[in-house]
Amino acid sequence: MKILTCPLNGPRNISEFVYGGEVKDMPDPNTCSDKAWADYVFYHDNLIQIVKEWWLHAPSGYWFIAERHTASDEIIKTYDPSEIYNTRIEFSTQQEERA
Amino acid sequence: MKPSQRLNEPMGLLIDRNKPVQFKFENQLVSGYAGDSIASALIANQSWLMSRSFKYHRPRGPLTMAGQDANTLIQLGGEPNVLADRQNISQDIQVRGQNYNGSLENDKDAVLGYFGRFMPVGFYYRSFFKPLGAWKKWEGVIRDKAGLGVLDLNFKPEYYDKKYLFADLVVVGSGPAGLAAALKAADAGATVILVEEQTILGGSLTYNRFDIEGKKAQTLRHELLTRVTEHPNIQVMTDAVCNAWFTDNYLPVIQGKRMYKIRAKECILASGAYEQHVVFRNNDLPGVIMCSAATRLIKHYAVKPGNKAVVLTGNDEGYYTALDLLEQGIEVAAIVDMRAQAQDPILFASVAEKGISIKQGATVYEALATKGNKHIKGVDIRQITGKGQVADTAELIDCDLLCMSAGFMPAYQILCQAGAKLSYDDAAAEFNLSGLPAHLYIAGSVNGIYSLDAVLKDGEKAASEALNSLGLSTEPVADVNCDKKVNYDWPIFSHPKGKDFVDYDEDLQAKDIVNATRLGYRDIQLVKRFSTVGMGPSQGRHSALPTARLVANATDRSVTETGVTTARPPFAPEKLAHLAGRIFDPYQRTPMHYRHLELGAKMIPAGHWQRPAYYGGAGERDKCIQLEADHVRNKVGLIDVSTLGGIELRGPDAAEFMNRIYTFGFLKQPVGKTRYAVLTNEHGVVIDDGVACRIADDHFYVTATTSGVTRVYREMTKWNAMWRLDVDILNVTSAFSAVNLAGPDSRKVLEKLAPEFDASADAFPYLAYRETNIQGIPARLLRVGFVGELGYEIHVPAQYGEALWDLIMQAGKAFQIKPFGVETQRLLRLEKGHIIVSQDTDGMSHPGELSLGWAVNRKKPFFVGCRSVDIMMAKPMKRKLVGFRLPADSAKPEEGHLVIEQGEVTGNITSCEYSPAVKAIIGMAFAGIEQSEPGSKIGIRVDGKMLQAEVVSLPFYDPKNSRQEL
Amino acid sequence: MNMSDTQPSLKRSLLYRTTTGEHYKQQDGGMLVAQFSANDAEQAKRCGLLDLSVARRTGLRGKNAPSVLSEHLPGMANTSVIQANFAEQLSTGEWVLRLGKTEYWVLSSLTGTNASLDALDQAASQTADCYPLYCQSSHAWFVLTGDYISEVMAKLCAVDLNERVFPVGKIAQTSVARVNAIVVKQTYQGIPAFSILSDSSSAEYLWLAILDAMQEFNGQAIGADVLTV
Amino acid sequence: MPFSLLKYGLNKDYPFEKHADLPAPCELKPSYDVVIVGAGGHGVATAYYLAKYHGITNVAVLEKGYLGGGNTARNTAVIRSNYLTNEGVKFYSESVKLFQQLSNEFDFNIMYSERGQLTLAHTDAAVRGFRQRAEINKHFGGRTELIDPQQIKELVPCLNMNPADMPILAGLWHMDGATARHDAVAWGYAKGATQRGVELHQLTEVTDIDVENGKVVGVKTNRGNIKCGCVVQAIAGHSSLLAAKAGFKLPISTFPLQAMVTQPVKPFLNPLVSSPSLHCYVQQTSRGELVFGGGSDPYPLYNSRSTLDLKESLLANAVELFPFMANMRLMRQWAGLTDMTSDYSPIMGLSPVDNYYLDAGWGTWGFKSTPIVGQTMAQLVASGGQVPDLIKPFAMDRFDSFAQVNEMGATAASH
Ligand SMILES: Cc1cc2nc3c(=O)[nH]c(=O)nc-3n(C[C@H](O)[C@H](O)[C@H](O)COP(=O)(O)OP(=O)(O)OC[C@H]3O[C@@H](n4cnc5c(N)ncnc54)[C@H](O)[C@@H]3O)c2cc1C
Ligand SMILES: NC(=O)c1ccc[n+]([C@@H]2O[C@H](COP(=O)([O-])OP(=O)(O)OC[C@H]3O[C@@H](n4cnc5c(N)ncnc54)[C@H](O)[C@@H]3O)[C@@H](O)[C@H]2O)c1
Ligand SMILES: Cc1cc2nc3c(=O)[nH]c(=O)nc-3n(C[C@H](O)[C@H](O)[C@H](O)COP(=O)(O)O)c2cc1C
Ligand SMILES: [Zn+2]
Repeated sequence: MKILTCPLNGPRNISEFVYGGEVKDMPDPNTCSDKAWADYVFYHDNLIQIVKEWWLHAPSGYWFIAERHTASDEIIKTYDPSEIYNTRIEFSTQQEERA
Repeated sequence: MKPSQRLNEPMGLLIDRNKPVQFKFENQLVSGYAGDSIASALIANQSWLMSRSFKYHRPRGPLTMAGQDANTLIQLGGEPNVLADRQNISQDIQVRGQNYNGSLENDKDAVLGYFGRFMPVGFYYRSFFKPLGAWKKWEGVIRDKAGLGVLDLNFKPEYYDKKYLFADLVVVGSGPAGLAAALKAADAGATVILVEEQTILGGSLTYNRFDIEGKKAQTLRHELLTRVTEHPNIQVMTDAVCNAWFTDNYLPVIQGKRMYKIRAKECILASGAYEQHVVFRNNDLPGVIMCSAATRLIKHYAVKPGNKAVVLTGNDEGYYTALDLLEQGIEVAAIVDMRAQAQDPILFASVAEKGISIKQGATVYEALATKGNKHIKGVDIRQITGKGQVADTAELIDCDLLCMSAGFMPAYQILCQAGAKLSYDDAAAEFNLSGLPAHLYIAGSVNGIYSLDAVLKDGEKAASEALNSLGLSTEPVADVNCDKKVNYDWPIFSHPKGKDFVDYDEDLQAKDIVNATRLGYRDIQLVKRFSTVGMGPSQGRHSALPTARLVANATDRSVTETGVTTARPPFAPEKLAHLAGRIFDPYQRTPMHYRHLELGAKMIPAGHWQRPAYYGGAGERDKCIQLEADHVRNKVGLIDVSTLGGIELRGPDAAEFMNRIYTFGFLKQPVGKTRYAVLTNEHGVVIDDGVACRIADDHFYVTATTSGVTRVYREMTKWNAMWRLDVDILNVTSAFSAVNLAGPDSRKVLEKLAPEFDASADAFPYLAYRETNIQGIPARLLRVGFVGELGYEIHVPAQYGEALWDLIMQAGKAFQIKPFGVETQRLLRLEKGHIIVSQDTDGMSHPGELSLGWAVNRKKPFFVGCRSVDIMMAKPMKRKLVGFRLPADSAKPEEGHLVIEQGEVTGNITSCEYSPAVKAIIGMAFAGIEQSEPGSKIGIRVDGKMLQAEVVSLPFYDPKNSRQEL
Repeated sequence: MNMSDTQPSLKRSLLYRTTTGEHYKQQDGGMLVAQFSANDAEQAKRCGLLDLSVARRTGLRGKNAPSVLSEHLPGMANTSVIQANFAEQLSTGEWVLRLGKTEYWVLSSLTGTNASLDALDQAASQTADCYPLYCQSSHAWFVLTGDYISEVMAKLCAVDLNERVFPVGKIAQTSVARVNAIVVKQTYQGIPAFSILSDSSSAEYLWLAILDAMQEFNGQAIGADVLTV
Repeated sequence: MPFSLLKYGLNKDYPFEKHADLPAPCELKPSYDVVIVGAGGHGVATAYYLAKYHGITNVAVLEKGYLGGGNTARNTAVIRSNYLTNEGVKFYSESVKLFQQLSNEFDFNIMYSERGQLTLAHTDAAVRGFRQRAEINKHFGGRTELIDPQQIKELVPCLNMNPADMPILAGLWHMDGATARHDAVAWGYAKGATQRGVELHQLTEVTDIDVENGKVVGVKTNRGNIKCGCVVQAIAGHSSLLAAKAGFKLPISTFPLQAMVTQPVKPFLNPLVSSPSLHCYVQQTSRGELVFGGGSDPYPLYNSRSTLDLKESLLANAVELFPFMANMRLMRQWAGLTDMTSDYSPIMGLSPVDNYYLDAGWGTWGFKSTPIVGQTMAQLVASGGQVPDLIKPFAMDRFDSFAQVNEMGATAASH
């Protein structure tokens, strides 16, 4: 079984973890086109490459990010999400623009 | 059965002559010794026939004596497909042959062998289906012939378990290569696990002859074993099969009734090589065996494999075998060497000296059989005239044993599972392995190294590589070379009459392989799938090499280009019992669980929990539910809702966070109030709901559905890993135990329970949240109305759950309190028109379809799924969840029945019950949008008949909600 | 005798029906098995299991958790920083577990009054950016003792818990018999032990699974007294 | 013995004709009317119906590996039509009907075996869902019933009715449920197509797509470039990779799906049995082996390695369902790559590139659809892009309009 190294708990069997999907940027839900939103919700690159993904270490409830190759399954690195998400995210109201 | 004949000591490494054991084979008593395999005991009694082959029901006996072939699959009591050459005997076991019709000796289906030519490769694709419908008849006939052993359907599983092990290094295989590797690594300080499939250590050292005198193996083995068994760093596992390689050196090892899962930093595969058979007519007769099988019989079991032997070889090993046979008093009628000359002239000379007739450049063209193909009785020997070609003149020799060795195939399976590549070396006529992943090494004959000194060096070399990787050494690693050639390049002699088996498991002959390519199945993978070569229980250990050669030859490709088919786990067949082990199926219990049982509840699963459906016998469902419902409507009832999910949100951003997660607005939710909370996913589909309590400005307690809470909690924490709001999110599901105390008398019960608490309507109004202390138990109280009566959800720390239940039941006695179950609750909430997410919703339901628009706040900037909800709600709606009713005496629709409009399916029933309060059948259903207004009719098909139900507005019961707000 | 016959308190381990013994005692407002049999001391050294679920523990997390801890837990005063996934026994007897960046659990010493834990809870609930956890109710607390503890755990858990790599004070947050658990290596009265803290709702399941794994080593339930006297 | 076998026995020179089933390799032509990428069942079925019904034979089927070596070789061959949505049931029912004729149509026995499929409900939610599926099936003429535990016991007496403390409450008994020799389906189609003039090129990988002015004009392969009038991509687990070469993304993620097989034993299990709650289904093949399948791997991956943990959990559940199977021995474990959509329905029809037709998103359920896919994709190609009604609901742009065809409930672990 694959070993995944949790930044908090160290190397563990991958069965201790829950896959949380790609790390992807949400378009501004209030201003983007329907197509751009559908793209965000349903479509995936799904290519053979190194991807950034969310992983949860279930026993400790800790989310982190892993960079993994989608064909070799090699895990390049793992780190705390704060390395990418380091500022508070805000949503603005744009009532007028919404039909 | 004939009397047992055994050789003298020191032959018989594995048996204990002081411990006789008796068992039954085909109802006949057989005697052997402790340590005997079933096969060795049978052969000691000169009983070679053990089973019948898959297709032609040919008599079969051992081939390898090492569990590498499928010729000895027998039935052990109720257990099918047991390897007779791997399974040790024990007192009184009952053994039978397999796959025969009548008796093992006289198998009526053996006649199939004579019809072989009517059954060319893939014949079943070409027949049995004309005219249309014919196949239905033939299918049954063919199926009846399928399979090998017979399963005992009443067998009760035994105690099997699993264990994890950890080591710096695992060495698989304890031949000279493995022993040398383990010792070197252990000496350097690595912790080593040495895994050996056989019951003793030593591998080929236990049966193979490495020198003319026949002393070397024993001396070396003794020396290595002494060091290994005394070494504190080496843990030895024998009778233990490493059954696969999984990513990151995760190795399942099966030993006894346990599967070990070893995680090793480094791994050395020293798994040896399989001796290969020669393809000629009747090469499957009992008495035709591998050279190593003969020496195993002699040295492991002290069993004399025959009286007059012929050795057919393509390498020098056959000469050593001849010496072993001679030494034990077995006449060697001839050595038939396919090569023009032996590699080692000294060996040749010393064998010739003993007077053995050596026929060079010759082969066995056909083995001659006793009646019924039960045993070999002689061989037809011919000069080889070209690749696979022989002369017309034959020499016939009588014999009762033929030992063969066409060469060796590395035990490549586990390495290929790890991603290694096989390539064929034309000069050596053998496959090599390359391209191993990091931390996996290879040593010995699996690495194409065959001379003993080089094998030992190769083991040490692999150990150095592992030690370097462990940081325990920095020694430079030098290549090991070996020029010993062991493979003859074309040991395949097709015979016009066939029965020249390439694959014993599947009864495939040389022409079957060639014909598959001629039909157009040229790729080795297509050959496999069309002919089934390599698909039997031994998974091509012996057929892979000749098949690759035959296919390459037939399609004008190199053997490397042709390759072999993919090796997949497991290495050796593994029992499901081993894989299942102790079946860990965690379950959850609410603190009140045993109270429900005591009260006679009918329990139903809810995720990993059990919940009372209702209290009463399984046959009394409707009656129990209606009585319980009636009781809640008129008096007071109590239901355990501990399985409800609970999540706490604390911190300055708690309200902001709630506002982003749920559809409703939460910024302005007053402290001390509860609010319905709906959750959509990013697709805009409703996936969960609950009640949010605002305990303080910066503190929310929100419930979630039993099955949804884990997911909701995970989503929440993931979102906040992005949003970085100042909020602490905690799943408190198991921390709280909860009940819903409901019914007109519930306030009285509460007052009795907590006299100091002001439960009056003014002090504790509908939808309020309060905290109090119930006789020493800290409690959270939610005034909610899921079932539509005055009622209180009471949440307490789980350790007080049972006490709370007891206290309420006691306090409620005066008011005739009764427990009620989930099914009753479902009826009660249906009467109130409340949905249950996942029962009244499906994977497509957006809030609009569920009439939950009121619970969606579109003034706020964001909630998860908001944009998707907008997109969907902006489109014309096609269906809607509606309430419907039918007269009490109507047929009752069941959940899942269809709503049909003019022959088109427009929806389905999601909930439906007879309501004693409404005195009608009521329900909810998805209906086409045209039929969704109250007053419309919807057609429901029940048991093939259409009913017309009336769409009504919700709720069904107490439309003004006055009862819950009392 | 079964504890359900004697259980008078409101606070109950979710397991109390399953744990039996010769003597029971009050602990932190609940009952637990004080002595399983006269053989407890022997058994504990070899392979024992006990349920401390009613015994006092608490937890807190948040940016200010470390300062609340050092201010309100007297034993913390002269304790150096604890690494994540390590535990330390304080001079006052409590075990402090650090589970995450800002998450700490405190297991009571089993002997004192636990006044310090009460004070800690009190302080935590009054401090901004410090959140009390509910591990007293959300988790069961088992202690597995004796010479075979890592062998027993190797049948249930995929993390290497051998002394060599998992010395006293180390914590693994992992899966035990497929339920999430916190495993802490400790010693009690010189006996090697693992505290296993796991979801209280599956306590009964896990207890039985551990006992099943202990069979091979003649493992048995024991009472809590062996840990303290 | 059927008469047809006699000729083999009486004739020495079997096979009578070289390449009787599949043609010898040949050179690629510079151009074709239709290029079909992927010689799985779907690709060769499309080619077959193009040739048979539409007279279009200037067709090349390009396959990077060997014929039928993708998921067609790996699937557990469950054929059924007891889906949940109207669209799904209509579509799969047509497929089942076609399957029943295939052997005779091909003159090649695909060993279609009508065993019936039994799906087990352990929760009342499952009972509701099954009832709905039974009703929808009946509505469209399928043979499916909701049956009670007693009837289940009669159908499969060796089943444990209380596996893993999850009592079996009801069953969905789908009499049309069947299985077939999966490889033979691909071979039969390939045989029929190539005999009608279609070219099958194995070991030919499409490496790029040539698009001009929004329209496909050719493909690049490891054996050279070819021009073409249109392209059908039918490459299952690799769908997104090629679509990217054509310049667009798909609403697909690729997950491994594993299966495994035991040693053969004498027949004892007739129906196909599936428990979605226990993530396990099983059937006994005509050779006597048990073939097991279960849930997809937990994360996306382009790698068909197998894992121990899936095998352990799947077979633990198998032993719960059939305790005596503890005594059986597993022989092989493998995996395929499945192209999963979020609504568990396929993607068929037009793509953002003109003349580039999609057959993708078949996830874990596309073997059973092979014949109807072939027919409808052939119609689509032959008509120059008129989407047949039967597959209109499966257009890719349903995702853009948030109009999914949700088959999740009818798909999980029952194939
Ligand atoms: C373990 C497992 C069990 C399953 N069980 C069932 C079941 O019981 N019932 C059911 O209905 N379905 C089942 N499925 C799903 C089913 O197998 C597939 O949906 C179906 O086989 C798809 O057929 P296909 O022809 O589209 O794809 P495939 O058979 O995968 O064929 C696609 C071909 O395209 C080739 N290819 C890919 N890229 C290129 C390229 N660039 N150039 C050239 N060629 C290329 C591949 O090599 C492959 O041969 C299962 C799948 C798996 C993995
Ligand atoms: N006569 C023969 O059949 C034969 C076969 C192989 C090697 N040899 C000779 O032996 C020498 C090579 O020695 P070696 O050490 O490379 O091989 P070896 O055959 O001596 O040892 C390999 C050992 O690995 C064990 N093994 C293989 N796969 C295993 C698994 N998955 N799990 C557990 N155990 C497993 C085998 O039981 C065997 O004991 C050479 O001189 C060679 O000529 C002879
Ligand atoms: C329905 C079915 C039955 C199978 N039966 C066998 C079998 O009896 N023996 C065998 O070795 N493999 C069997 N296989 C597995 C194939 O050998 C092979 O593993 C699978 O097609 C995947 O290919 P690969 O392993 O070459 O990647 C079977 C596969 C399927 C789909
Ligand atoms: Zn699947």
